[in-house]
Amino acid sequence: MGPGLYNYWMVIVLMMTGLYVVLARPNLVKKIMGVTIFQMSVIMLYITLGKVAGGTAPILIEGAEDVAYSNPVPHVLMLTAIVVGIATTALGLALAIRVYEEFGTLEDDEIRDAEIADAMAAEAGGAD
Amino acid sequence: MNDAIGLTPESVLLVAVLLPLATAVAVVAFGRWPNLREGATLSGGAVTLALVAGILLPAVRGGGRPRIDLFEILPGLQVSLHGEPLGLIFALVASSLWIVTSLFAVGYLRGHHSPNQTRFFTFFALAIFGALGVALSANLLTLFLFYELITLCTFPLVTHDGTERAKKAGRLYLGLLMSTSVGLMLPAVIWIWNTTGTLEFRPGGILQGHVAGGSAAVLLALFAFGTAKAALMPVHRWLPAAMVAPTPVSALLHAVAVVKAGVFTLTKVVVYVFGLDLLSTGAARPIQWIAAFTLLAASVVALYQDNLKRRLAYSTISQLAYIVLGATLAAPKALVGAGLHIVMHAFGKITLFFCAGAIYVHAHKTNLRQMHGLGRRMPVTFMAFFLGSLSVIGVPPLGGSWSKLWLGSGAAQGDEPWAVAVYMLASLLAIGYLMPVVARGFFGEPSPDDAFCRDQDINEASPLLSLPPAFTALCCLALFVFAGELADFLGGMLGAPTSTAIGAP
Amino acid sequence: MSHLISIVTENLPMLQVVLPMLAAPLCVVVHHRRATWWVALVVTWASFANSVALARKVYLEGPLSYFVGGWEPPWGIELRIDELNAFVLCLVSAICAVVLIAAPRSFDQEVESDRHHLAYAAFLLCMTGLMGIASAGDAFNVFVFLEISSLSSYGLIALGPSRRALSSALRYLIVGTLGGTFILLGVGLLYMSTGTLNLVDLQQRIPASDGHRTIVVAMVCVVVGACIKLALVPLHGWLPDAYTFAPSVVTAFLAATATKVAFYVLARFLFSVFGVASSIDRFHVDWVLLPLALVAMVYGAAAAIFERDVKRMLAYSSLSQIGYMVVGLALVTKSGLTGGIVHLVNHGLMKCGLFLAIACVVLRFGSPHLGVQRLGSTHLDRLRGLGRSMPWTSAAFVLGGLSMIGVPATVGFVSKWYLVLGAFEAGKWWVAALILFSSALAIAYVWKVVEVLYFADPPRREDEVGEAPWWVLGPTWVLVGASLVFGVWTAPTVRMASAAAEVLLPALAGAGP
Amino acid sequence: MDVLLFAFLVATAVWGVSRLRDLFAATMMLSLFSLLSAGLFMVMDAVDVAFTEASVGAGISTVLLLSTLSLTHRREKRRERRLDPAALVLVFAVGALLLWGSQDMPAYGDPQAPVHTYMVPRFLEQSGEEVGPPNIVTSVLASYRGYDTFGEATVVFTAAVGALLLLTGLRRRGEADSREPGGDEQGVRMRGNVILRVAIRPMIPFILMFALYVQFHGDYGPGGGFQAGVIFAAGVILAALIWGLHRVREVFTPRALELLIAGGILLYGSVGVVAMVRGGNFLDYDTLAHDPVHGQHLGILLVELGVGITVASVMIALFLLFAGRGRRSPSAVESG
Repeated sequence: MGPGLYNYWMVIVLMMTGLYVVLARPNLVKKIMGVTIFQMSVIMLYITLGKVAGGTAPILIEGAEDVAYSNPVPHVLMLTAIVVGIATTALGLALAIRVYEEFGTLEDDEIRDAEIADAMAAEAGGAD
Repeated sequence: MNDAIGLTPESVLLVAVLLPLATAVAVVAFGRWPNLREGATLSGGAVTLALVAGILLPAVRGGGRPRIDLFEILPGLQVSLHGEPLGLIFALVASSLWIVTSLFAVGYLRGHHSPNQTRFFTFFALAIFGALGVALSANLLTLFLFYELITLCTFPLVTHDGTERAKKAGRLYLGLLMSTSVGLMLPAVIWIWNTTGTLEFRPGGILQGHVAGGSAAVLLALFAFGTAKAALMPVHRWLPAAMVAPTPVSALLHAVAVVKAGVFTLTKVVVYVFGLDLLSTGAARPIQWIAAFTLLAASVVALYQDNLKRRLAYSTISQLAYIVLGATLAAPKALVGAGLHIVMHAFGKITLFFCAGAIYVHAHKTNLRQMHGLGRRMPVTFMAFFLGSLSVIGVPPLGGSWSKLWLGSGAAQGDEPWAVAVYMLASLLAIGYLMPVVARGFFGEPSPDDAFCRDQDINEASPLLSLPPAFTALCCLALFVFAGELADFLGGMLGAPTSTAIGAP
Repeated sequence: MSHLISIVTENLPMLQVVLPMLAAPLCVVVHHRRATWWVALVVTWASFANSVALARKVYLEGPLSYFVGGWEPPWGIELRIDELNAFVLCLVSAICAVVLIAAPRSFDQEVESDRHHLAYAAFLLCMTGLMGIASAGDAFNVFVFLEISSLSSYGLIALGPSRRALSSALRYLIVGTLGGTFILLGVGLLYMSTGTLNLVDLQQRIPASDGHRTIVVAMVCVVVGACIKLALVPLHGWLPDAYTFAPSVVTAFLAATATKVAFYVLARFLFSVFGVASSIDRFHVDWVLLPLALVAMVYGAAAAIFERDVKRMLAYSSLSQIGYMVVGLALVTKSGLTGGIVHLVNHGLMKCGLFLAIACVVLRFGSPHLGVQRLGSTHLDRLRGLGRSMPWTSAAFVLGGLSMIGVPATVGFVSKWYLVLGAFEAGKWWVAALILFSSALAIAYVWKVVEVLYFADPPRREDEVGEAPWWVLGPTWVLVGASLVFGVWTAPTVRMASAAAEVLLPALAGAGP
Repeated sequence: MDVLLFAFLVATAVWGVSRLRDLFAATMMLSLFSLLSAGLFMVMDAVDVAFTEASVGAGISTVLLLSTLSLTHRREKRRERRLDPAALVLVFAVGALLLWGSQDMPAYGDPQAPVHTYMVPRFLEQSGEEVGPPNIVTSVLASYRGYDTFGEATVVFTAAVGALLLLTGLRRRGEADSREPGGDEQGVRMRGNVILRVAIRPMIPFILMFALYVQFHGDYGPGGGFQAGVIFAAGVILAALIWGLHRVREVFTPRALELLIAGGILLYGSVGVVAMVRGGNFLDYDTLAHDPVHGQHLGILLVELGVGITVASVMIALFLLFAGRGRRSPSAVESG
């Protein structure tokens, strides 16, 4: 195990945290936050692998020779990923607002109870 | 004349199969005018029969094997039709009995004021379409296609009454037939395709040299149980259940299309896919035993049935096992016997069902114990029943005697004396379950409260109900005379055109 | 004019993505309810024509490569169309084109009228995403378009008339985003170990680092991500609710396309990118996928039997059918793959037809602004005796159901034929047995509906309803008809599928039919 | 430096977001998390990404989360069990797998890693001549991988379409919209706070100017359409907080926003289509002018503008949708 893997490990810890929040917390807004952390950790992974030791930001310096630039490709990709992330968050929150308006709660288990009640009402309504 | 209207045997194959389909369309179109509708059915049947008997039969008899490829359903696999003796016999049975059964059905359904008659005749014609397709199919895939078509098209017939019982029976019927064909027969077909690369029916079989004895036994078992229409125990249960259907449907199931398609498929597969050489190695042994067991067990069960149609249903199961056993004995004579028995049993059994239907419509009786003395009121019906019974039992001078003789001597030829014993025993049992009906009808003393049977006036069912059984009963007599020619003709499927080659019994 | 034609023919791979991609904002600009529909209709049919032309070209001339922006790969983004994705593109655009005809009637009933233009935009965006994934030659591009299709499908599902549509959509969003992020992670790990994002390039650079642990983890991530979108058991949780509560046409559209494209991603990565040598021979992904697929196949069918809501029943049946496709993939034989790929199209056709038949029923029974109390318009009891009052709808359902069972002369039979053949080729007869067992279960759930349609009395006389409008019935019959036609005239689908299978399994080319 | 930042990040994520039950506090922690990661990106030379993350994570997403919370509950429900064992097992399995896989990863900063030796050299050496802008991120983003960026803009557009589908018009199915136009509490509340108004109001023109600078300076330094759009939207949001939502709505009517959102995408797409019509491939800017470099310059300018327009209008629309949606009275919740 090389010494240069510290960043990856930290990313993995963050990833696990995000995943845990999504899986274990019943609040749907909290789950969305967990998804955000999960996505952020993946973004960090990309940015980590774009770094070149002793490098500088990939903006060409006029006339300078022998400048080590960090890899711009992960940056480009992650700009897109961040945008995708905020788009997902926005849509998720919009849905959360609507769910709250209809169900009066954002706790997943309480919503499930309400859904079961709906299903039973539908069964009664459909069978008449 | 044939050339004048451009009908080669090849094109007749296609036309004969498609005619029932066209008939079904015509029936739907004429649904509002019952007489026109029935006219369509009858004329469709007549033309089909004329084509099969008039053009195909002579061609095949002359040694021709017409064949037509229609379209490629899977790459390398065609939907094709061909004419060969066994299939032609089945096609003849199906198309001739279609007419008779339709006549009977007209009487039965109108006598009963049954609803949905158009649906009935439509699906009836479609079932015949399936049966002719099975009969004339040139490869396993085509056969499977039409086999499934029969199942689907007979389902609305079985559930014709729409009652809870009918629905239950329909569920069992469809569930058992389809799950076995999809679950057992289809993998067998694909297995064969995978190992041999062909699904064509060829004289001598296609499996020889491709599968070992053990695999052949498994394959045969897949076919035997996969064709649940052949009603081998324990996949026979749909047959008694389907007795809730109207009697013309029972006739269709038992004589014309369904069960015959089952045993026909098995026989055809034995002859043209496995080949006799492969099966004579003992691969067929397990199925022989199961068939023998079914043969006897169904006969015994039949003895204890009071409901006439149920009794006949178990009798059918037993008679089908005759054919299965004969086919799997893989002796040339037994195979001819199996083919003959398809015909003989069809005519015998349809007579019995027609009679049961006539009794039900006319006298509203379904159970044996109600029939004391009934024969004296309905002599034509009961005479027909008597003749049909004798043919099913196998008594000369009726057609059934020949097929049983061929089957028995085939068993002897294959050096399987136990099979001969089984056949004999089953025939005795058949006397036991069929003769009481006749005896009670003619000689039984009606119970005091049974006003119908106590009435001494002869009061036969309407001609549409009583003439069809009389006609088929006479056919049973006639078949006794023509059995030799039929056997000659059937011998052709083994590659030997005359009975001398296989030795007449 | 000829200049225009040459522009179109040179940009075929690009146009099918760009057309819906630009039509979506155009819909928002146009705003008028019916006008947007016309825009969407014209564009989907144009891209359908485009896909067919493209497939023809690929079939005749071999794989096509298109450099977006004129930059050659690996620096630029490539669109790469071979036999496999040409086939998928045809399916997706065909389904979009047909479903869109039925959409206005269904949207009129289930979606408030002031947002139809947005609904059509979302529909087109979803199509864009799916077409984009299927045509992408770049791993990161797959992720971007996956998110376009996912986000729009969440929005579309949430439009469903019941409030449960919202909660289902939100749950799907959370799970689906996890799936997308797993794919992003997998792509990142691949990029980390190879330095490229181009799929063909990856394929060439991965063997050099065979046995590399990072590659293994990347494979796990991509497979997990794709399986979430594919709804393979046990990652299927989102699917039944989402399909049940989405608007009827949306269900028909998504059921026929979204999971199919996810299947494409799975197949593409496992076979083309990682390669059989790595994914199957070395790491035995099939050992995991095959049992899961078999469980999915049987579980989905069994659950469908006990379901009383027809739409939900079809959703469970989809789980089962997804199992079939993955079985075909996990068998790793030519016939198996052909079966899986041909089932991708076949199942798309028949399931879309079935869901549209259900849309017909909903049109007759549902009402706008359904509250909780008016739920259950797809409940089995609602279908009682419909065979009489809605004969065409019922007949379409029966034919689609027969295809689902796999009756010969329907497309379902063709798929099953190849899957079972593949199982025999792989020497796994027990797989064949399970496939057929699951088909037998399909008889049970299809027939349950058929009985209710034809052999049950309508609950009340005043519930007597008429046939659905032809605007919905027509597309239903087009799809059902297609599933019969391609069940008999199998040459186009099977040829394309086996060509696609050869793309995935080049080593086995020439073997099999 | 990055060691320290990572430690902070983990702390905020684990303690802040996952443990805190107060969702407002968790949102703040998430915002802090974003700021920290922006710092981390800065350290790792990803200036553009850092810029974006700061404006998105700490800015827009916080605003959206807070608006959501103001419309829903601010506290998570208290529960008996504190840890979910099944989830823990799954999470640790994933973690273990990733750790195992990390052993073959190239060391951090290793210039010999495959990502640095393949594909990149051309960007570093030739993008100046082939495309033009000294900011290589801009070249790759807008030109080499312009299709991805088009996809990215479409994702934003998709989110807007989805949010509009969900949040316009009716509050609840079958229920009339009871919201009164212009009656937004937050604007009113903010109006009372003199200090904030005095402090922020003069900033707004500068923020909008800065947005334009970022938009057109993306070639030379960090920045570009996306960042500019977000900053522009932030300026408008601040304006909304000071003068009230209704004033902003007067300028950005729903229809105008729809047109802007779609217009940006159409601008981007039409650049691509024009390239096709002029005989190139989709988004091939070389064809836009007689001189390829000139064409590249024009193309990048236009597509960045398209992204900027779409992003700004989407962000404004999202804010208006979220913040302008009055909270429902609890009685309505009960009756549902």
